[in-house]
Amino acid sequence: MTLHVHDLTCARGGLPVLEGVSFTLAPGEALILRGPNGCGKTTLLRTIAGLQPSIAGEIEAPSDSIAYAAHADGIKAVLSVTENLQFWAETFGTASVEAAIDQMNLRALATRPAQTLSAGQKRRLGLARLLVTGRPIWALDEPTVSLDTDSVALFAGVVRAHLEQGGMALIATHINLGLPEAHVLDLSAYKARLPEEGAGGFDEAFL
Amino acid sequence: MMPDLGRYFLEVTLAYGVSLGLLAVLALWVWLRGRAVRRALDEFENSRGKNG
Amino acid sequence: MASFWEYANPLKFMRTTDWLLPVVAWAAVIVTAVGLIWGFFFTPDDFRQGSTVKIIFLHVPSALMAINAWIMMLVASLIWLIRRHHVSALAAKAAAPVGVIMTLIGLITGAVWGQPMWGTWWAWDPRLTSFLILFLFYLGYIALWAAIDDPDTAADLTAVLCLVGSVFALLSRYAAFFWSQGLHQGASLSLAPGTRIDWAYKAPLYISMTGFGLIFLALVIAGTRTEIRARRMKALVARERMA
Amino acid sequence: MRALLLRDLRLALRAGGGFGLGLAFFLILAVLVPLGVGPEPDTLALIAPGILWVGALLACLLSLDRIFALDFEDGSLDLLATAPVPLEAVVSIKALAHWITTGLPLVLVSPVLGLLLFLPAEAYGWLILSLLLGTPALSVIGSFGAALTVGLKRGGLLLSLLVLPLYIPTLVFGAEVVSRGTQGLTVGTPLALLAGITAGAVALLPFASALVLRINLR
Repeated sequence: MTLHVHDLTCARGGLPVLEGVSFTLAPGEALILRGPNGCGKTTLLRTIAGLQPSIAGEIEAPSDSIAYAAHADGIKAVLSVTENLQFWAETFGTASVEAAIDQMNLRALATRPAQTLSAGQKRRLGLARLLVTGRPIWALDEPTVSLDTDSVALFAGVVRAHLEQGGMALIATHINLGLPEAHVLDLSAYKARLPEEGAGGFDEAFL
Repeated sequence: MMPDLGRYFLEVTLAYGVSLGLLAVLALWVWLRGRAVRRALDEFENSRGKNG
Repeated sequence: MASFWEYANPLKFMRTTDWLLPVVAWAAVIVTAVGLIWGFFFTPDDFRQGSTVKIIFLHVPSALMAINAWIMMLVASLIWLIRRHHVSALAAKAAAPVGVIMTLIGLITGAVWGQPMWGTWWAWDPRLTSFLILFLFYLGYIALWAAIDDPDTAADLTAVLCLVGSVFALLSRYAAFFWSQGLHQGASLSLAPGTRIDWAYKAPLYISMTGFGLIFLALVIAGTRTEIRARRMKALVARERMA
Repeated sequence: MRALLLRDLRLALRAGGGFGLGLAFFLILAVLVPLGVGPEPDTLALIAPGILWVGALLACLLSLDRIFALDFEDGSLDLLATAPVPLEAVVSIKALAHWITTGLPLVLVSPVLGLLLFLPAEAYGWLILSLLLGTPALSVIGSFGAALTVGLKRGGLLLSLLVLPLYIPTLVFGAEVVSRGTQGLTVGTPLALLAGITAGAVALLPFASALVLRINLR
C-alpha cells in the first residue's frame, strides 16, 4: 500500500499549473506540500483525491484509499457533533465514532449542535471526520486554519498516531506543524511552463 | 410597384417588416460584437508585442 | 483529402472562414432577397387566404431554421462531449441567438397570419405552443452559457443541458399535440399550408428556405469566429495572470 | 445510502431546513387564486386541476436549490464525491429526500386544497394518483437543474428558467389525467405517459446529474 505519483500534470481553469510532479508515499510517511499561494497546492490535492482529472501522468493508489479534507469542513450546523460524525462513519462504512471523538478531544462537546462550536472546535470536528473514514491516505488542505497552538499540537499528535498505524498523510500547509519526520515538497519547483506559442498544437489558439 | 395586398395589407407588410427588422438587428448585433471582440483581441496581442 | 476534423482546429477554422464567410454572407443576402421579393411581389393571392398567403415565405423558412438550429446545437454538443473540439462547443453557443430569432420570427409571423385567418393573435395550437416551448428552451440554454465564467465548464454544462433539453423538448411537443387535441378536437386551427401547393408558391418558398439556411450558416460562422476570438482573449488573460 | 437519506430528512425537518415552506406556498396559492378569479364554484371547479398542478410545480421549485447548494458551500459535496458511494446514488437519494419532504406532503394536502377550489368529488382520486405519479419526476428533474446551477452565486432564478420548461410534459399529462378523469373520459394514455416520464426520469436523469455535478466540482 503506497501512494505513487508519477510525472503528474494538473490544471486549473483549463491552464496547466503544475507539471512533472513525482513522489512516493510509503506507509508511515507524511509529505508536506509547500509553495506560495496560487501555486497549485489545492489543485494537486483535488487531482490526487480524484475530484478533477489530471492532464498527464499517473496516480497509483489502491481504490477508495484517500480521504480528502478541504478548507470547508462539511459540517451541518443543526446536527450535533456525534450526528455529524455518525453520518460520515456510515457513509464510509466504518463502525465507531467514539474513538475519533476521544482522539480529537470532542467528548465534552459530543451532544452540542455544531452551530454552537467555535471555529477551532469546528475544525477539530472536521479532522475527526478524517478518522472515521478509516482510509489510510489523508489528503489535507490547510488543516490547521483557525486552530490555536494547543490544537495544532493535538492535530500533529493525531497525524503522528495515524502514521504509526501505517497511515499516510499529504498535507498542504504554510505553518510549521511540529512534524519533523515529515518530508517536504516545495511545489514552486514544478510550476508548469506554458505551452510555446506557435507550436502548432491542435487547440493552441486557446492555450 | 407595390402589389395589391387587399384588405390584409397591414398584416402582410407587418409580418415582412418585423421579420426583416429582427434579422437586421440580429445581423447587426453579431457584426458589432464581432468587431468589438476582434478589436479587443488585436489590441491585447499588439500590447504583448507578439503576433499570436 | 484533409480529414473533416481538421476544421475543428480553431486556426484552420479561422483561415477557412476568412474567405468562406463573405461568400456565404453574400449568397445569403442574394438568395433571401430573390426568394422574398418573388414571394412578396410576384405571387398570386390565395382564393381563400388572400394576400396573407405571402407570409408563408417568412413563416415556414424561419420555423424550419428554428428547429434546425437546435438540432445543429445538439450535434455540436455531442461532438464537444465526445471529441472535445472547442470550435464545436463555440459553434453551438453561436447558434443559440440565431435560433432564438428564428423562433421569434416564426412565432410572430404565425401570430400575424393567424389574426386574419382565425380572428385571434394567439391560439394554443399545438404547433404554436411547441414553438413557444422551444423558445423557452433556447432562453434557458443561453442563460446558462451567460452565467458560467469558466469557458470549458460552461461548454460542458450547456452541452449536457442541450442533450437533456432535446429529449424534453420532444416530449413537450408530443404533450402539446396530445393536450391541444384533447381540448379542441381536431386540427381546425392547423397551420399546415393546404395539401396542394402550387408551383407558383413552391418555387419562391424553396428559394426562401435556402436563403434562410444560408443566413443561419453565415451568422453562425460569424458568431463562431467571434466566440473563438473571445475564448482566445480569455485564455491570454489567464496566461498573463499566471506568468 | 440510508445514512444520507436520514441526514437529508433530518436537515430538512430541523430549524431552518425549509420544510413546510413549499406547503405554505401551495396553501397561499390556493387562497389567492379564488381571490383573484372570483368565488363562483363553477369557474373554480373548472380550473382547479390546473391550479393545483401548477401550484405543486411551483412549490416544488422553491426548495430545489437547497438540494445541492448547501452541501456545495460547506464542502460536504466534495467529501460525498470521494466517498465509497457512487455519485449517481447520492443524487438519487437526495432527490428522494426532496420528494419525501416536498412532493409527498403536497400530495397529502392537495385534497384539502381541492376542497377550497370546489374540485368535483370524482376528481379527488385522479388528483392524488396523478400527483403521486408525477411529483417524483419533479424532484428528479429539479435535482438535475440544481446540479447544473450548483456552483453559481445567484443560481436560483436561473434554476427556475432551466427547470420549468423541463416540467412541461409532466404538467400537461398530470393535469390531463385529472381533467379527463373528472369528465369520465378514459385516462389510460395520459396516465401511462405520466408514469413513463417519471420512470424514465428516475432511471436516467441521475446519470446526467452526477455527470454535471462532477463537472461543477472539478
